[in-house]
Amino acid sequence: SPRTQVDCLKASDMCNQNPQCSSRYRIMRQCLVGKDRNTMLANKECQVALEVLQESPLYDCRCKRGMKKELQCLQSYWSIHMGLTEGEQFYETSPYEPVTILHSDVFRLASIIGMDPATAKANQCSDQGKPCNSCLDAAKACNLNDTCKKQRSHYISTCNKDTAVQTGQRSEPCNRKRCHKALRLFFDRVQTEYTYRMLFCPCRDTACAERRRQTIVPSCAFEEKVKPNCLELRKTCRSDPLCRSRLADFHMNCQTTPHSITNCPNENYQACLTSYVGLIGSDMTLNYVDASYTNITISPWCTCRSSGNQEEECEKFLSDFRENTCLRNAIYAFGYGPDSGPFAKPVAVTPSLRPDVEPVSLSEPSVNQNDIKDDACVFSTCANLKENGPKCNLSNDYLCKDEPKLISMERTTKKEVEEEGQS
Amino acid sequence: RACSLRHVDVTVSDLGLGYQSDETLRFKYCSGGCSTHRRNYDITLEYMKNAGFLKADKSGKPRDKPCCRPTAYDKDISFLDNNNRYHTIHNVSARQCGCV
Amino acid sequence: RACSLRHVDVTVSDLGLGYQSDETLRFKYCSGGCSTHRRNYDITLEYMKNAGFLKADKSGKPRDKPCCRPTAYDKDISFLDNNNRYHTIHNVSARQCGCV
Amino acid sequence: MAGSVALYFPQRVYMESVYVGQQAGSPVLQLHAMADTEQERPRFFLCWSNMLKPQHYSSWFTLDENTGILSMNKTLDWSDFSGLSNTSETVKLLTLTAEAVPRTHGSSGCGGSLSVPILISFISATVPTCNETKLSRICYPEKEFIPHIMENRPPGPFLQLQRLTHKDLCPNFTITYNIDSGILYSPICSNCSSRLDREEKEVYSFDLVCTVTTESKLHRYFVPLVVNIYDEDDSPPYVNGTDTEEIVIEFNRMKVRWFFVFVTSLCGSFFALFNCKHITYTLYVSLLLCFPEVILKTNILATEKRFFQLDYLVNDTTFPGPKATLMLHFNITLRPVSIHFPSATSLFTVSRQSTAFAQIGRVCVDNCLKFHGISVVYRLVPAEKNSSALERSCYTAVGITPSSSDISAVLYIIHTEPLQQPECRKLHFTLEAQEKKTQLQAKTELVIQFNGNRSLEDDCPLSCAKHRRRWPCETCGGLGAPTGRCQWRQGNGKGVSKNYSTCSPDLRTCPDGHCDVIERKDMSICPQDCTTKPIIGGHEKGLLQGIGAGFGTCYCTDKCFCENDNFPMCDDVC
Repeated sequence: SPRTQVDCLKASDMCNQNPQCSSRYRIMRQCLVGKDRNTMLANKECQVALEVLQESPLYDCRCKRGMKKELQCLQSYWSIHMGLTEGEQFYETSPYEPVTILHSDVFRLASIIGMDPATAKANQCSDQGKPCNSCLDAAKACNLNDTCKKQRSHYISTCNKDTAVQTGQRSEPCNRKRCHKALRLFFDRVQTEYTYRMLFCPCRDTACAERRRQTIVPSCAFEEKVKPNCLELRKTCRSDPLCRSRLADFHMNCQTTPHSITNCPNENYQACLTSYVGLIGSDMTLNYVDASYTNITISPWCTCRSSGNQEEECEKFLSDFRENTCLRNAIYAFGYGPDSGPFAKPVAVTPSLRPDVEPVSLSEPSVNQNDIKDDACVFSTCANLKENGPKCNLSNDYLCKDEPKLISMERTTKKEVEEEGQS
Repeated sequence: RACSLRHVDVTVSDLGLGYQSDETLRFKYCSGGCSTHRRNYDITLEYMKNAGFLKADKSGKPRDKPCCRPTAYDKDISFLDNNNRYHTIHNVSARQCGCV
Repeated sequence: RACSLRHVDVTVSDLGLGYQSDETLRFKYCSGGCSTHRRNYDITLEYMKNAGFLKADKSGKPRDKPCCRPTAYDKDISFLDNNNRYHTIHNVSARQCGCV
Repeated sequence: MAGSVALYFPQRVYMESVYVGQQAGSPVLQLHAMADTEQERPRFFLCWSNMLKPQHYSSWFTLDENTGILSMNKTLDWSDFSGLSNTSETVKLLTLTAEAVPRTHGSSGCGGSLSVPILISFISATVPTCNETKLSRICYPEKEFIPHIMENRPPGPFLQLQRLTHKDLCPNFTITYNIDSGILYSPICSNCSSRLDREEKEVYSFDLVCTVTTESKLHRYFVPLVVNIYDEDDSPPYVNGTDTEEIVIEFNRMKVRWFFVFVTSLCGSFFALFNCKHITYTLYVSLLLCFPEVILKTNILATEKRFFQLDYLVNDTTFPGPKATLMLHFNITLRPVSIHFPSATSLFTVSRQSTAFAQIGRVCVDNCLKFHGISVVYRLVPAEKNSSALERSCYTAVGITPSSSDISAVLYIIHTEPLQQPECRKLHFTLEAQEKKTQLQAKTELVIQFNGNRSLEDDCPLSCAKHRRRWPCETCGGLGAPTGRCQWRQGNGKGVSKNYSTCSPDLRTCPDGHCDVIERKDMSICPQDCTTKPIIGGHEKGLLQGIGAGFGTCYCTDKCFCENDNFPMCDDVC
């Protein structure tokens, strides 16, 4: 039967109290000093150490978000997991215990906020004269709560160091590290009832969406003069145990899972939103890329230009943020309520046509080679495309419309082509 | 009512500091009477003012009553203005009041 | 003149506290302007009072200017009255002034 | 990437989902490995991070050594799912690794250099039936992929379109695929028999069309497909246009950088041909273009004059072919800089009303605004040698101070007494300029004429900035006032703005957001530009100090205040 899970700090203590385990653990850490897994595997002693540790609670220990000594727990998790996994994984397993609150709880929270007498008035449009701006109301709710107001003022005054007016030059460039720390404090110390409302408020106009985008003071916490390459950014993130853990958690909890109703693993919006917020204040800080209120696009501050031969991996990594329907649905669900979200139906993902072309917002499913019938044309390089005969010749009677379309057609004598948007 | 901390919820624009922002915040101020906090000093000063013992000068007459004033302020208040620029203002809202 | 410590030499009887003694003492008090000590709080409070945002109540309007007041007092003053009895009175004379 | 790479996987990662009830023997996904030569054939193996004790789900899958098809080795049931770990997840991620070796290779399989991760999502649900599955899912998988092909390699299949797990899901439907040529994308088959060359085209983009014919309908789904062509560094560096560039160094003698776009190929590493004392060069490489860069390393004396040619050898050390080098040439001309005044004499007029620190004007040698790395010192010398004591005292009125950039200087009033002396009418100076390092010198005659007469001093504060209104601002003087009177600036009064109302000694220089060399001499001159104390009221701080923007009227006593214009006439004492 599977082991009972303990946190990695306890697991290290338990291992250190067991002479056999603690010596193996020491050996494995020495093996990993060289960071070359293959040499480690080739060394007998290292392999034996690995085997013993696979039997110990260290093997599948986890950490809890916001636990005491969270960083040490994460450090010991990664010290063991660098040994168990094969080199740099595209998706790493999250060190955090899964968030067990189901999405309905956090969104009941969102709807409760609406009815809470203290902020009830806040949630309805507070100013009848002006267009409804739920992000403005979220700021109001925060300003009326002492903890939230204090922490918000702290991170804004830390991040907003650029006060120059005349020439637009920065007099005192913002201290990004300190800004990130202040942001982490804000999201750690203030109740999600206030922080989520400021981050995921639903918008009906650009002013509201721009206020939402400005929540984390992007000029300091997010943007930089030069956009790093996304794989470089990932490498920087993975060199820091906290960022690495939060990134793994994001991949784990926000990975688009199309066959599910919500597009989220375990239908758990809350876990995805928690992971998103967990990345804010790290090297992989995320933010809305623009003030669009119709179509949310979230991204880290990086680009796939000059990725060389790793262009594809970079695009893949970037699309996990920019075209993530689980995250998008989770944000809509928080804003409009779990079931009434305008995108309750999963919106599948469209790969970017070319690295420099903006992703097509209307989603199209993407190709996986497993879907092909035996006789279907196995797409190949030019040379043998011809060999596959007519099935693979160019279909010249269908024009490639700008809007990718589904064509459905009644089986009638006369075959007309009817074009439908992809659901 | 004795000198105490009061509050009113206003928009940042309503603070009258020139910032244009629809964000709402709680402005706390001190108001109320301080008669119970008078000292011998106040009694003496009032008597001597009325008796004409004190030379008046351009900077006006001395004050012979305690004032209900803030004894501590909220350090900072930050907000996003209507041009989407952040500002932080200091010592705007009272945190504690006293008769001084 | 800015808020500062002033003094005048008077007899105990002239303090107006009801003691009869010809002994003379130096009565120190605070007087002067505090405009350079205004804070954002004062500017805001003044603006909101003028704009009618604040509910007036019986205890009068809140004060939107710093007061020039003692921030420390001479602890005690003792004297022999005209009936040859000793008295000690407290917090009569200012020791330090400030705009609060 | 040198040519040693043999087989390669055309995808970075393979992904698929499996369900409870997935049948033993059913295919999961198809791997492809592209060959290096026409005859080469791959052999595929499933490998585990710890071959001695692989993951306990390793026995669930099998990989056909020849076809590269990954299939189920057992039928999955609920206990398999719950046995993975007791967390409440409904999806478990199984990580496998496949390796490929050329068939001719004798090795037993795992431990090679060519591996690819396979991520299988094991879902705690039974396999969806045909009508539970959307048609688009039968055509294409959820996760998109962007395959890649190495240039100059033989052709071969590299992408399985239909999902093998859905192959037999809807037996009554027929599914076919083809390419929609479309006008946007180039036809893929223009030279099908030859290999692909990345220098010709890096990315191929197509629109795939999947046609599903059901009993009653015919559905077509489009999806875009992007194929990246990977480079093999198979072409040497070459130049578009001239291989020679001219560099002229004149007024700017500081560390300067020049960029030249010379070469268009994937650059290998470059090295310098020869290093000259003043010049060094380095290479800033972007993916496709090379930007050789020449940097002037140290300051060069104003008098230096020289011409020389710098040759620069570009050697693509990773390019295997013969012509891997290219020579570039820089013709570098150093021109001397002369120090001279634009005119023989200069005249400045000064009002006798001027107060101390009033700025008279700025002096500068010719072209001084273009100077970088050249410092000039200025000196005022009274021209009349044998003047009387009284006349000599007149000259104490004017002073000169270097500007912050060290290339010009500012004339200002130091003492106001001479302005009251009728005898002091015209001052004749010789203005000397000297370049600090080379001692190059220049001289000009400078005449300062006093105009008007001086009225009695008024009982005004030292600093104009103290005034809150037009009156008494414009009736008072203050430090730094060339007219002897403060000047009122009326703002537009709209919120916190750069154009706030204020009282200034000289609106030409205060407030201008810059605390200049004269204003720094006394905080009372222009606190609006120079204050470092907290500012009360609606404001924004200046670039380094001072008031950047203010609300209503900004005035300064020992602190600066910015308030709307109807502030109290007086404070508590009234």
